[in-house]
Amino acid sequence: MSNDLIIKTDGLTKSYGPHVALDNLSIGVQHGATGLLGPNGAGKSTFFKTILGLIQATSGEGTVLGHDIRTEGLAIRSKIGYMPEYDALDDNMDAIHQVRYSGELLGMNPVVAMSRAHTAMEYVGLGELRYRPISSFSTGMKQATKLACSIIHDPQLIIADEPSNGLDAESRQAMLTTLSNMVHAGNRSVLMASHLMDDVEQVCKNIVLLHKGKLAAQGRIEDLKAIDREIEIHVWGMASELEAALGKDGLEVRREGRMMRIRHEGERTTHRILKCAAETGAQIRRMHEYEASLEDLFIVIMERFGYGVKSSEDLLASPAEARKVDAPESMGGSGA
Amino acid sequence: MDKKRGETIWTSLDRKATAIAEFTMRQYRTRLSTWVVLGVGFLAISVVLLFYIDAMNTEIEAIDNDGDSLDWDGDGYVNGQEYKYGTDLNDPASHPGLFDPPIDPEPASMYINEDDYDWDYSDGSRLEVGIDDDGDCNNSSLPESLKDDNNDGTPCNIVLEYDSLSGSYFVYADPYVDEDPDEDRYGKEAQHRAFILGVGKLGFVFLLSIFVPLFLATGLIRDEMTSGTMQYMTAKPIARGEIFLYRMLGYLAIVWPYLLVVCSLLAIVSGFMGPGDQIFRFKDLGVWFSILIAALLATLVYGMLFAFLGVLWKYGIILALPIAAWELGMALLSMTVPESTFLRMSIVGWSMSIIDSGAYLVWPDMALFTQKGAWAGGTGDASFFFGGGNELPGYRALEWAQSDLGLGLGPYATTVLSVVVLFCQAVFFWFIGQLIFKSKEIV
Amino acid sequence: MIPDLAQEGKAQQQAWVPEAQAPVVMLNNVGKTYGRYQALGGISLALSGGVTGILGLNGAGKSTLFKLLMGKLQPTQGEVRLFGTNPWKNPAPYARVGYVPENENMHDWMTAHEFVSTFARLHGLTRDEAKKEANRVLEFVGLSDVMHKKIGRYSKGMRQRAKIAHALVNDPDLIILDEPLQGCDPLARTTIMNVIRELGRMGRTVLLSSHILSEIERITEQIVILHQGRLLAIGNLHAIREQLDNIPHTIEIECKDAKALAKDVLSLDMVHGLQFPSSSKLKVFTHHLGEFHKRLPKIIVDNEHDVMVINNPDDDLQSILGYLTGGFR
Amino acid sequence: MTEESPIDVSTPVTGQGRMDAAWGSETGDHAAVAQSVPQTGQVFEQVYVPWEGALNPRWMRNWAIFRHHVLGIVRKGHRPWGVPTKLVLIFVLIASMTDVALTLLFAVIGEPSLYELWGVGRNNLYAHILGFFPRNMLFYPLVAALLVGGVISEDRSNGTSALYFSRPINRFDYVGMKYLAVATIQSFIIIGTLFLYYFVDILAMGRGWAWILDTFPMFLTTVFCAALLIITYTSIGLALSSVSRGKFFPGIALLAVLLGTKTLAAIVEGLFERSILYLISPYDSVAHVGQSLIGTNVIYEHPWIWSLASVITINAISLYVLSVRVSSMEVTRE
Repeated sequence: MSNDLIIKTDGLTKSYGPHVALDNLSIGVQHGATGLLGPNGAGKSTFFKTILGLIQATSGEGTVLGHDIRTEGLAIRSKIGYMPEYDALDDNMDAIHQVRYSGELLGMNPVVAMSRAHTAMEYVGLGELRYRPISSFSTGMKQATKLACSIIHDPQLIIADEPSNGLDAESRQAMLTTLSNMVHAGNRSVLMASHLMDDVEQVCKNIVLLHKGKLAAQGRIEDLKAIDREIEIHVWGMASELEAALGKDGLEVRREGRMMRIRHEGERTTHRILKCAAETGAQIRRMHEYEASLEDLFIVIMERFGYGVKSSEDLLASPAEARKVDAPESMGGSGA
Repeated sequence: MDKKRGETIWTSLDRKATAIAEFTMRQYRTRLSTWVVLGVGFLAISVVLLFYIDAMNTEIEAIDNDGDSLDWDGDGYVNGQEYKYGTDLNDPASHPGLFDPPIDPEPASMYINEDDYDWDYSDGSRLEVGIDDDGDCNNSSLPESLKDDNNDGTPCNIVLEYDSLSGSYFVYADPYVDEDPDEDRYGKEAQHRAFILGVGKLGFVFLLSIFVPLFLATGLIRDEMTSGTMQYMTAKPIARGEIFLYRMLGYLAIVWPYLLVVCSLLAIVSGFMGPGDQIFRFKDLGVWFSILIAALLATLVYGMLFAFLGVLWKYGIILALPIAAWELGMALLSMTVPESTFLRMSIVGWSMSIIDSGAYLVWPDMALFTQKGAWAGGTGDASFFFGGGNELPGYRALEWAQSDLGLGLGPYATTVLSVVVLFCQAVFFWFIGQLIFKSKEIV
Repeated sequence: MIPDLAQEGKAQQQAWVPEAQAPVVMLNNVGKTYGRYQALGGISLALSGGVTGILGLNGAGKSTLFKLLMGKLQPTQGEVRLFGTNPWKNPAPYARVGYVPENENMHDWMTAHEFVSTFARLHGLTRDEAKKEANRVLEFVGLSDVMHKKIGRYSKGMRQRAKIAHALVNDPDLIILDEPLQGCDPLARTTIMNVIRELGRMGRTVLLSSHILSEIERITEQIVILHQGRLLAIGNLHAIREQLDNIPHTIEIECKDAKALAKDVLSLDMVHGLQFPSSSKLKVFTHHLGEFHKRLPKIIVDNEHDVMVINNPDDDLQSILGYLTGGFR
Repeated sequence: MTEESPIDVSTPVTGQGRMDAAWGSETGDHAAVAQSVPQTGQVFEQVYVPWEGALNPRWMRNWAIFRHHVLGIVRKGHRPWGVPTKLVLIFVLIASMTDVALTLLFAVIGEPSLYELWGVGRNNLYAHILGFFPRNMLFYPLVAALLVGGVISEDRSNGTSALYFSRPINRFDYVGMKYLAVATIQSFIIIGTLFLYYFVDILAMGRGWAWILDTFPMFLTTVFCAALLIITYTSIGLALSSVSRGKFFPGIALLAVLLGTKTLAAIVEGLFERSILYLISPYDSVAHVGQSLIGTNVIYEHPWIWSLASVITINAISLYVLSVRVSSMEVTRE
């Protein structure tokens, strides 16, 4: 199986003085799409830089596409496409030229680079916009241009850092479809980091979860998901009454606004819910079995590392009225 | 808006002002570039100071301006002694040693710098000064008519006439009077004054006052706008003009103390190192004070100007470069032709006239003093002994650094006018700057 | 607030709407063009109270709208009123506004506490008051344990919360949040959402923009939909949907025996169409969604149908946006 | 299933915990979202086109960087130099051809005495490259400042450094090519016009071989001095560009270094009549070397070897700073 691993690290450690950015990471990334998760500052970017051979690991070793990350950085970087998280484009250039230049930097002839740039722009869906300056692009177009830059030489592996960050639903979908296409149609590999769990779920089969430089979890998404069952309902009108009725019926209810989740307790649960709804006259706009998402998984794992989710109740520890008193009236406070 | 707890509009203004000023100061403090710029500026001024200290500690070689320490005939008696006793300078067989009783030869050093200036300052238009210290006029064998070369009725003296048109003195001297001045005494004093004026004008008012604001003030508004952090401040109930002004206050709160420290350091060091009998030259503090005032105002005006340029255009800094070049030209012009009209269209011109006024008040003898250096015991402008401009050491530096009051007004009036004009310039730039800033769209 | 203006007679003089009645935010035919590009074209709306989500794709004009409200931009046409005052070149109304810009750049060299208290002082607070206020709002957004660390070391979520804190420091009546959830990890997102919901509950007017539909849906149902600089819809999410009566609502029901359920459902007169995508799936089309949903549970319970899933696929923001914008693409 | 998953080694994820976790999170109606995607009419056609071409070796990549920067001055599609930069370049190019124009003019008029004033000679060759006013006070430092200003720092602020470093380009090539490109653009202006001046003189006056043999060594020396000047300005400028983030700081700092040290040395010379401080002024050091090599009137008192040593030291320090900064440059947006 080890032949299938496109990225393999063994005890990879990187420290900046006393601060340990990567702590003894042993990761194997298989061919196909993999999501790299972790809260901000978990060491995702450091990991990327290390496997790109841009920074030297303090200890440990690794290979990317069969090349040693310590010595063969140039070879690795010829074969992968890296799409950084932040803006990495010259605002004053036309998109097509930026992409072409990024191909030239890989060692393509200007002519070849130009034709590949057209192909890549077409592929990411910017065909008609390619002659426009990047400064006139929206975030989505910029992200697409960055992707085009990184796939111009049709790399074996695409490393995408937050590819859907800041995109609206439509462009996000486009970005994710493009990435999945790379995997399915092109048989390439994708390693993507993202905060939006939906995205990772949509594109990736496997995930690697980092936390504070340590490996928190890795494996197939399906394997990692827990199988607690809940029923989610969206209620419209009479929500409080319904909540009370459900509680009386002995069902465990969590409510957030007009959304409720009810613990699945046997076959008749949906029936009991609908019965309560019929009694109270609440409209159940939606009802379905709730499938745990990657986001839940993320939160579960994070909670085990001691990150609490601050709830409204915590925020309300002191009543709102008490807080308002010391704000002067002139500034819009309620006044004393 | 704020009418609570008996607050006036001033107290709330004051709070905003200190808040933004403190904010700006903290921003400067956390930036490495601030310290680099200020450090380099300090270093540059210190280099000049080191040269000054070196010059003050080096004895200026005494020159025998009248040549009487030589022994032409090699009889062991220098010319001056032979001249005094009336023996033949060129005859080795004629010297005071043959007198009865024989006179011992005097060392040559007695005849170097033996007839120094003893002119004092007086603001009369015509003075009679000069004592023939070594007696080579009074005791010489010259006829009385030649001893009174300047025809004032008194032999062996010097008549100075003040020419109000050129602002300088004419020297009418009898022969052999004050003809061998003390180079070291004159040179030290001249170099000291030249140093204060030169470093004040070019060091403080030009170098520091242009480059420090260029680095520190240009970005005050522009950097915040390009990075987008101006969004936070402009979303608060404070007028944009106030933001502009208070940011400037923060800038001044960094730059002004810095100038004060550097200026005081130089004033103290040069006060102790300077020539003269007293331990500390208290009088010079007046000049330093005027230098400080000029530098403070110059940094204010330049700061406003560059901040305004930064608001005006993203590439406003490029406009600052021709302005800086113009100011350099004006700085040099004001040191040579202080009455030029062009200077009125500059910032350095006005700042330097403050320094000149200060120097005029502290050293009222400046015109006479430079004339001393130029005359150099008669060897300077008149070819008396050796012929050809041998000004005293330090004279050229002083002449370069010093200039007259160009406005045709008295020193106090010049100072007041310059301060007012500089203030008006600052207010003008602030006003235009805030007008533009106000109508700027912050994207 | 109101007496101040009244006793100075300003309200009458300048023909202001008395503040009590003036909507917090009022736009009258407001347009903004950058060169040839039109960011906003003739928008009129009035908002006060509660959380309102401003929704639209990237480039729909959400940020432009906020910047017009904050007097950062000058409208090319129409008038903007914030508490009845024009905000362009007039900082007075900002005393009651908190603004969280989209911009990610912050004063990285300050601590969050310094950041918040400095900007509190711009509201005219004294140093001590400002410090106290900063403590309060930072506590409120949940940053009190890290507030003395430099902002440069914060993660995106913490930065967003610091920005929200700075906007809350004057206890504003109107809070404008431009993409407050962008780039945050799930933990931070949840916290920020709670903060926003809480602000709405405290009776503040909150304007919030996002392009992630589910996020807005979780915070508020009061929405404004912008598309390519035009106002597409305003009001309650469901009300908007119900207004779109020409498009029938679809309800998907999954149950053991779809045909049997269909029979019972057909007895409801508001149903005007049925579809069977598969043997266990039923699609119901109706023009009267509320009425249908009110009666549906009873039918199911009474007839002992075994229903697993009820889905209302076009009741969420995304589909509404799809319906509304469909004509313009 | 939970027992086997790697996340759950020590504490089992209880239903309660799951519920809490799921609770504060997203609606979970992503299933609904996924279903509605086709309904919005999202059609996304993509044709994956593989590419199996070979990549060229290192020198080709380096050539791409060089080309990108140099061609950007004249053509669109390469590095976008700012409009003010281009305007200043054109202005300086024209301004530094004044001597060419005057040579032509007087050759046409045929007035020998005027011609002597402007034709090729030691002093004029020196003045073309190293004259202080206006060339080295206003023109050449300004050109260097504008070129050098953003060349590295903009990569840091735009984040485009990632474009280079995530590709098979090492730091040395990156900075070396930028250096060469910036120096080349300056050479077009400074040395290019010098060549033009020399050849216009030959053509306009119909110079013979004897004259050319006579003046050619002098001319070559001038070219060498010009190269020294360009290298010095570029080294200092790039070092400053590598330490800063902004585009303007390096430019102003370069001008401050060049003109500030000159002013400082001038103050010391004016006050104390010592020229030694000119050693810290890059311009004056190069000028001193130039005066000695070209053979014009030397206006400095100290030996010219000191100035040469100073030029070498200044360059060495700058290049050291540059290499240290570039090798520690973060691949991120700053």
